[in-house]
Amino acid sequence: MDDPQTMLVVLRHAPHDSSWLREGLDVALVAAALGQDVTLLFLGDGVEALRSGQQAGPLGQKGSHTTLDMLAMYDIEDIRVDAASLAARGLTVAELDWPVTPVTSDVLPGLFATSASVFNF
Amino acid sequence: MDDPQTMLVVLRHAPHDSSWLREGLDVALVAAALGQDVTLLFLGDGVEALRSGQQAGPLGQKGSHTTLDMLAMYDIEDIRVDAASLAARGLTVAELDWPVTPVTSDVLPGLFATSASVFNF
Amino acid sequence: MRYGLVVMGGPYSHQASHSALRFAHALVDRGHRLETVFFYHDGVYNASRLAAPPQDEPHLGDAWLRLAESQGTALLVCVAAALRRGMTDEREARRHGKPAYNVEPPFELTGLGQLVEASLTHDRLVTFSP
Amino acid sequence: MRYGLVVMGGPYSHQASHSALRFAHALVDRGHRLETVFFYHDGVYNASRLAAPPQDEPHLGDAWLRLAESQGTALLVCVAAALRRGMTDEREARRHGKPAYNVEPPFELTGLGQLVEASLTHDRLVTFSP
Amino acid sequence: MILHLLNRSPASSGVAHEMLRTMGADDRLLLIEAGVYGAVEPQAALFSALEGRCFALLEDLASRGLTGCCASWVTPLDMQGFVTLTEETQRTVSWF
Amino acid sequence: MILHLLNRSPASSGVAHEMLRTMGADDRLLLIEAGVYGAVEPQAALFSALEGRCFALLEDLASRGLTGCCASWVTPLDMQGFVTLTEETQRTVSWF
Repeated sequence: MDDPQTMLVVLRHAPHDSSWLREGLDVALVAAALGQDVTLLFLGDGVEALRSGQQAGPLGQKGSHTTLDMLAMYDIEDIRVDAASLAARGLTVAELDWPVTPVTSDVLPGLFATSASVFNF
Repeated sequence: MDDPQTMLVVLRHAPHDSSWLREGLDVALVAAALGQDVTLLFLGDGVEALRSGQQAGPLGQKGSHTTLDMLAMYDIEDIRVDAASLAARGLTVAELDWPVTPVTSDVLPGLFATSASVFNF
Repeated sequence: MRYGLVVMGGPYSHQASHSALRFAHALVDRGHRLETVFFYHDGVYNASRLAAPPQDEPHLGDAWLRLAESQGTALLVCVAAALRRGMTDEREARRHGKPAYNVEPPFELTGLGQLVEASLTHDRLVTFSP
Repeated sequence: MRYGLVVMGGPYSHQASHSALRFAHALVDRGHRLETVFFYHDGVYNASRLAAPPQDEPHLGDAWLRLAESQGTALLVCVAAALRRGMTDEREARRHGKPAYNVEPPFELTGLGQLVEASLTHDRLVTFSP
Repeated sequence: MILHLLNRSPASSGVAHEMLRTMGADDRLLLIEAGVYGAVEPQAALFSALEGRCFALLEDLASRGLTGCCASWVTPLDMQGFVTLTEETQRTVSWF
Repeated sequence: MILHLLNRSPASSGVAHEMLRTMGADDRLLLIEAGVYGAVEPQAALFSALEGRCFALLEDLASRGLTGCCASWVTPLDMQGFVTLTEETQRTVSWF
């Protein structure tokens, strides 16, 4: 059972095309810096954030892969990824660049139910 | 064959939730006022603009049904609606509040090809 | 109960602000307290004092001001989301060498910590997104 | 050929502005002429002179200015879309009793007629949407 | 118990499917804004298993011409009812 | 001949299907921004009938880690190639 003080931040948007992913990660980092226990869930297009080989944009846009590299520094270590979203995009956990835990559909409702707060980006 | 000077304005967003539909209609009205021959195509969620019984929003937001009532005044009379989009939403041409021509998938490429310009909203 | 709202949609581009305002009034009518509205993502555009909507459309900026006045609600605007989008108060304008500003009290530029804080201290947090 | 671009996405919220800028430079490099950029929908937010993006991110506003200077490109902003979103030049600010303005030349508030005109007179019109 | 808010039409967005996969057996769903198109058949079929805990915001139905069109398993609710739902559930999650 | 621009991933948006229904037999498709996810299988299957006239913007592929992942029927193209496509086609239609 999860710690009931956990904050769940759901990331459903891909990197580079919009600011949703970065703005969601910023909430997670700030919450962690304030001592919250943060769980990240990559869902839908959000799983694209975990694809390896990402780069800065052609005008120097930072993307979000550099932010993901900082998660451990902020003690954000519980990183889940929706297995169905990965499969739909032809991805496997093994080829991702970050240490993440795949979750199946039956686990999702419990993950939401046991979090003290949920931010959905 | 369409007049090659025709401007096609494609409306793919539903009323009330965003400004896309109204902003697309504004382009159509201005083009017609400047003497352009305008064809409207309602596609995807855009067909919801034609549903009867629409009202102003609860804060007095105008919606777009009042704008649709002005189309004839601007000599915009070629109004097409994608039959497949209607069917997917359980709508039939008979129950729509405006005089529109349903078009089938095989007609769509020709409609785009013969228009002198296309605005896609 | 103590409520907080998060508004992520820009005014006039999306219905999110309208929905948030309607919900705000309804919760006050039911005797709850609206402590905080936090503007994030394109929601920061709601804080502009320069908006000039047509006369026949609701003036969202004025509606937020009236709400803050009557309910004592804090109108918090994420400063990082705001500055890059051209929303700045007098202090930040001076700091960045900008010739004018478009955010003034009761709208207040603040950090994301305030959003996290609201999620911890309020009984309910409801988000309106575009 | 004579090109026009339509930008409908807000800066920093969506990649549309970045893509439009990249395309603008590429078409100039190929010897074409960029006559017009028309800002509509949330694209009007690109015209703000108050944007203060972080130092390590591209400054889109400056990039538009340099483009206008070097290519003589007209930067047209739909006035109806702009005013309701809090984007106003000096003249409209005065007319609506606003205490400041955030749009200045070379950005120019104008009507949708200019967009229709661009579609008739330019050889190519390419739209970048959010 | 969570209240899920959905503001997208299932006809054009896949987010309703993601949301459904996260919903617990007691969770409630309120359709708002463009989400109310999902209160009307054929789209409403997606939510038929949620009878008794699927709601749609009345004022958003009305402005879109959908009053009286709701599927039988979707309950129209006014803005006060929306507030009541947030009282009765512990948390609200917004899907967009 | 029309150049269609698509900036949405087929995995989460239905707009690719609407676009395909409007495409003529000679029309071309350029995937940009999030649209480039559609250049990679399994999503790319949607465009397999467009071999020879389906392109993806190289710089958007690169920033997303997709360089070298394109399906065989999708041709990567740099920004100059994008401009060339707009030269060779009469009109551009953007889908979003």
